[in-house]
Amino acid sequence: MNALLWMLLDLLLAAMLLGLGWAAVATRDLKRGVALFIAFGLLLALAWARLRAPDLALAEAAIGAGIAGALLLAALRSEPQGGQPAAVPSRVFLLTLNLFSVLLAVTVAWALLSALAMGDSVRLAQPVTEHLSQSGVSNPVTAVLLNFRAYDTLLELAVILSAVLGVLALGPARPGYRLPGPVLYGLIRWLVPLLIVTGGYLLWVGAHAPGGAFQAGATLAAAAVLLRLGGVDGAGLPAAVVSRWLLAAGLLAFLAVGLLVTAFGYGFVQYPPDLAAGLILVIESAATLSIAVALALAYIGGWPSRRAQSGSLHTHTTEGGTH
Amino acid sequence: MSLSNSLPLLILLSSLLPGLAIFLLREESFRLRTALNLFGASVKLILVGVMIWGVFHEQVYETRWTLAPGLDLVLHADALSVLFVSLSTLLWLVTTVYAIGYLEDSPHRSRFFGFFSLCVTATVGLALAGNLFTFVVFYEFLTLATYPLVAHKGTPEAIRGARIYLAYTLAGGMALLIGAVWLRTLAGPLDFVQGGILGGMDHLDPWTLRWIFLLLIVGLGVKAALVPLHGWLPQAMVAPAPVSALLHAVAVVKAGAFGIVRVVYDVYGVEFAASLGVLALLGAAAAVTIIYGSVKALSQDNLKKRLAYSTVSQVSYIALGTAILGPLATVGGMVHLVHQGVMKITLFFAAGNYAEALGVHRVSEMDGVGRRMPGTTLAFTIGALGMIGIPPVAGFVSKWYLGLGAAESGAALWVLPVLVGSSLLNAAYFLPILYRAWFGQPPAKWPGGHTHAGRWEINQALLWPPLLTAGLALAAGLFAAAPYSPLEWARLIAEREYSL
Amino acid sequence: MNNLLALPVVLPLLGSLLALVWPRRADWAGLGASVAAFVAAGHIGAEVMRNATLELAVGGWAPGLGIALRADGLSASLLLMSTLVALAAGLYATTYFAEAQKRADFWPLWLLMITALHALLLSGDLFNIYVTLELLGLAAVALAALGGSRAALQAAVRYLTVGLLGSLAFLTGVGLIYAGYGTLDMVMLAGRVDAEPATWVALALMTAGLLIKSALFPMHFWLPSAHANAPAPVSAALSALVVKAAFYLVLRLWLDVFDVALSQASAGLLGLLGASAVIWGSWQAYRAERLKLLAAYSTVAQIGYLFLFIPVLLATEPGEARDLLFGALVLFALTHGFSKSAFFLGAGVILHRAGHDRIAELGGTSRALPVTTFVLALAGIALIGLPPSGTFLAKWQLMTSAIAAGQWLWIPVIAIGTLLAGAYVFRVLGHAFGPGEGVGPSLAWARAELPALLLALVATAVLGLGAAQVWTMVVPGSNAEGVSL
Amino acid sequence: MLSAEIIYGLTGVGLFTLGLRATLLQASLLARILAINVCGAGVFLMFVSIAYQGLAQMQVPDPVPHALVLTGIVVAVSATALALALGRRLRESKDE
Repeated sequence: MNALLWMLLDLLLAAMLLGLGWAAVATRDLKRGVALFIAFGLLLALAWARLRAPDLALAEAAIGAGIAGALLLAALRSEPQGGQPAAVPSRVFLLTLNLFSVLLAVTVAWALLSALAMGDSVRLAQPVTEHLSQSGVSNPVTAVLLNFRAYDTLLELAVILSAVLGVLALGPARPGYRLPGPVLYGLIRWLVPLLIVTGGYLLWVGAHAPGGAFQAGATLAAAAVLLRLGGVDGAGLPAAVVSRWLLAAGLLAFLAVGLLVTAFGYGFVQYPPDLAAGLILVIESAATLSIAVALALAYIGGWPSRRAQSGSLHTHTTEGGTH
Repeated sequence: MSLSNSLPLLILLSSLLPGLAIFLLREESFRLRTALNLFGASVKLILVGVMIWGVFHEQVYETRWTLAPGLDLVLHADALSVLFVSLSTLLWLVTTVYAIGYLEDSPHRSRFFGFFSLCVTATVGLALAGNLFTFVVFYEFLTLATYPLVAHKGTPEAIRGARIYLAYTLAGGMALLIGAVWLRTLAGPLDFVQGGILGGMDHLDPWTLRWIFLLLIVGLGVKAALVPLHGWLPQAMVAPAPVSALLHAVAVVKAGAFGIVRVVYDVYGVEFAASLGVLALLGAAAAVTIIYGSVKALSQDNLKKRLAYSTVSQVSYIALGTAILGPLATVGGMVHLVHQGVMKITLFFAAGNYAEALGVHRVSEMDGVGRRMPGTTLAFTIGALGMIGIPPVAGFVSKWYLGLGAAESGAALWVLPVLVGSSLLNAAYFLPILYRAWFGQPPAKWPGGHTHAGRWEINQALLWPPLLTAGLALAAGLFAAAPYSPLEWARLIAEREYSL
Repeated sequence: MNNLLALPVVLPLLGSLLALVWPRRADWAGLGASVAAFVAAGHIGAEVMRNATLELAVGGWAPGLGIALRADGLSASLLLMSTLVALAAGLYATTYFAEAQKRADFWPLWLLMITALHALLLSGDLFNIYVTLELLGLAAVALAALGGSRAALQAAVRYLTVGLLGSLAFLTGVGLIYAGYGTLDMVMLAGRVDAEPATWVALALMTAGLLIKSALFPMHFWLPSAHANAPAPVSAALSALVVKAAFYLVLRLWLDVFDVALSQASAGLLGLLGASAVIWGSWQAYRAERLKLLAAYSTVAQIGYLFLFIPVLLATEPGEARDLLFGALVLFALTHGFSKSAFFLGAGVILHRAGHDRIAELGGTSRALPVTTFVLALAGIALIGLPPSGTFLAKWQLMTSAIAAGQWLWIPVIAIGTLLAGAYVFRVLGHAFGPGEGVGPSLAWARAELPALLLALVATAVLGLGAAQVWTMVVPGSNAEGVSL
Repeated sequence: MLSAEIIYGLTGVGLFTLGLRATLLQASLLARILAINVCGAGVFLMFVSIAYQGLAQMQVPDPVPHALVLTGIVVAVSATALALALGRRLRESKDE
């Protein structure tokens, strides 16, 4: 009976996910769409928790719903009100698209079901469990992220960097949006230290429990977002020169460790077993700072204009192009 | 690294390297450019001399470079290639001298002479190509090297002429390429072998071979200006005179004709080709072209255009000689490769001189040019008489052997009327010019041109080249039986092709 | 342990970080990293010629649990091309972006893109490839938007959304593969795949994602505007390298991993799309009014040629004949990479000098910029496929194999494509040789023209005359006949 | 009895398709970004369902897909940030 109850709950959650997802993308009203999307993200976090993926639940709440939600809300503010007069798609196009969608869904579903049935469901869980003790951490997800597949994570940090560099290259930020009211301001003053402490905790705990650099970095970035909402245009970021170093810190630490070990006869990013725990913490700490600064800068939408006057290289580069 | 495997490469480099060096020269370095040009041409002449001697004594010269597995760039010297190499080398030297005089003080000379050298390099590469692949490579390379020469003046007409030239030759190149690739998948590396290679392969489907032959001949026929693929040639007349001279006598048109000879003799084998029945097709195309070109030439008032249509007609004698089975016709076709070159280049030099000195571009303006420019007109006269086929100028020898060959093979019935008819037409479009030039009343004032206040009728660099080539045309006829003469060399080729 | 394999990824990444933290030294960091990566790629190439394949298990974990980097002839030769093109285009960028500010923006992103390219070429793991695809896509979009014009931004937005969809399709396929076979390592996977429904759907999804990214007709719609509106050095890399990276993956998946699950019909479909791309792209290039747009459409066409190889390859029996064709494919990809980047750099020089790149108003270019005109001509020769370029040899081999396999349809496609290419290249040259306003050449331009010249010479002379080396590298155990001088 | 991995896996497929459909249908950039994110969430859900299948034998879900999805989430937010910044700049260039 218990199993049936779970199944009904699962079906309910699945239906809500589909419903919210559909509603978020189908609406013409962008404001509504963004709000629904944030709700969708929170529901997704619930699904991750249900599927026993607490690391993902945290990440989804902090990044997927949190930071992405903040980004979308900020974008919404500069979106022209009332939305664009959307072109009405032709009936033929709509029909073709629907047909294609149904066909695609059926095909992928069929493939997924047959793949799930194809055999051994253990996959890589077996070798991960076997080698977990040599990884330097006890949280298997962190072990995969920072050790077994650390190379993915190295490139992932590069992905964040390239996105934020792309944002920065587009020109300096506009002055930020300020939340009105003294009550909110007081709330922010109280929340920011809490978020910083939470971030530190998530970083530390990631080694053996859900958490890690990404969740921690996102939490710190959330503090920066709040600061900016509270009227601090620079969002508490240090001067541009320092921020550049912070942006690079995660990758620099990763590369330094990855290359340094090769001098001692190890392979690239092969940690000596005794040092693995410490090295991973070093990398994660640096990565947390990089992620936090990167997400904060992405939210601000460029170098904060405050520092634009005080010696940053980015002085008014909004000219129309090179030619 | 010995002479036997480096000589073909050295001959190629002797024009390629000076050409590349010339591109880097500044416009003003006239002396250095001239020195480089003449140095390259002289070195090439000497190297070719060595090669003539060696090939005559059955030495083997071959350079081989693997471009891709199973795809070799082969430069190989045999009697036929030596014939063409000698022609292009000699005429390149002469034309270079002429071009130096012709382009005095005009812009972009470095570019011009650079491409000029590349053009000769491509021609020599064609001549020395040891397999069909190498031939295709240099055939396309020639297209590229000549395009800037045709477009050289940069006027809208020049650009247009160059574009038409390019459209024809690229399309032709594509046909040739497809034919060559197709044949290679069936028959392997396609090294040029005297007597042909396909005859011995019994497993090949004759109809496939006929289609391939058609593709190859269409591809080659574009450059050889076989009707109806000749449309580019009159348009390319916008090029400067030395370019036209080179295009018509040595490089482009001749490359097409030479390719036809190669395909028929050294790929298909002339007897095998005859057995496939494709020679009749080629012969018919050649005959039509000979008559058509001559008829069109009659109605051209523009001197260079008249010469261009004359080229259309004359070059097809080579194809005609190739299409007739039998050694005598072969000799006639081969020897015409040289004779036509020497005579036609003389005519273009002279036409260039008229335009340069007097501003005369049209036949109707040529009254009395002979009195004003006797040296040039003398050369022109020899060339024209040779084209008509009047002894003792070289053209007579070609036509004589073609006639003999036709009689020998039993094709006289249709070849002789073509020969006679075209000779009459030649006379009809050349003799009036000669009459005007020598006996016409010179006008009080010539249409234009540079005033040349010297002892000579025109700058010496422009006067001597036509006189020299005219002399060669005369000598080739007078001393046709002398050793190493074009005729003797053509006989040598025929002997080797027919294994006599 | 072959740590050498990490260097083409690590060096540009390090350069990117240095350029980020020392913006005033960005040029030096960038060029230094580019040269270092080139040297590393050269070493890898030499190693591959000796040992056929190299492998590095990153982190010391066996592939499967960990991620393997691998290099064989295909990836090593593309890696060499990528480093050389990146070096030349980077060198050009130092003159293209006059302001130090722009260069400080350019270098870190540029090096991240190069990092992604190299990581992609060396990766042996499907999910890792997804990450490299995303890195490549984001860096490329950011660079494409660097010009800042409205057209560039619009194109970048479209480039980004289309690219993301492609990545997601790819990722879905990866998920299905992991569900079915429990591994992400491509070599392990190659040993396990069967002709199962999940395999087909996964391959179809991954291929579809990659086809979008490689801009195969009719999914090319995003390419012309993105490539034509990016800054010239970026356009060069986008056209020469980035689209080719996606094609490389298609090739890798189809030939090395999923060959058992493939049918000739699906390859024929790719060939048909390729053929349409050849015709359509060449035609659009011929009609283009701007030089950079022409070059972008020409890329659509050239990508089409690459896909033409696939059905012929699969119809050719494994062995010598197939190796020959495979080498030709690599040669084609390399030649296009060098020639197209040269063409874009040349177009950039003209654009800077004339203030526009309208083809009809290029008159006088051959006088004002003889070297650049020469570059366009050389690159154009390679785009058409005339000797002595590598493309000529590659097309020769493709036609040979197509005839041998009885796939006659591709012959007229190649013929028409080649002639159209001749038409669009010589349309440019015709205008360049024509009369018009010209300015005397000045010394500063020599430095801007030089990288393009280098690339164009590689495309024609080096890859034409030295093409045999490509086969030595790509085909294990082959040692093409050397020079018999 | 439908197992959880099948329910959520199919939900993932559904989200993937409806996100894809909306991306192709929507005209405004912001709406497209939302759609792509929903599409991505569907793919992630498929991965996590696959991981959940391992629970039966290993008592814990397969951590590898979790790590992959974490990477995917970060990539998605990065792409979103860049896309939104491009959109903002594009609007500004319209105003200028």
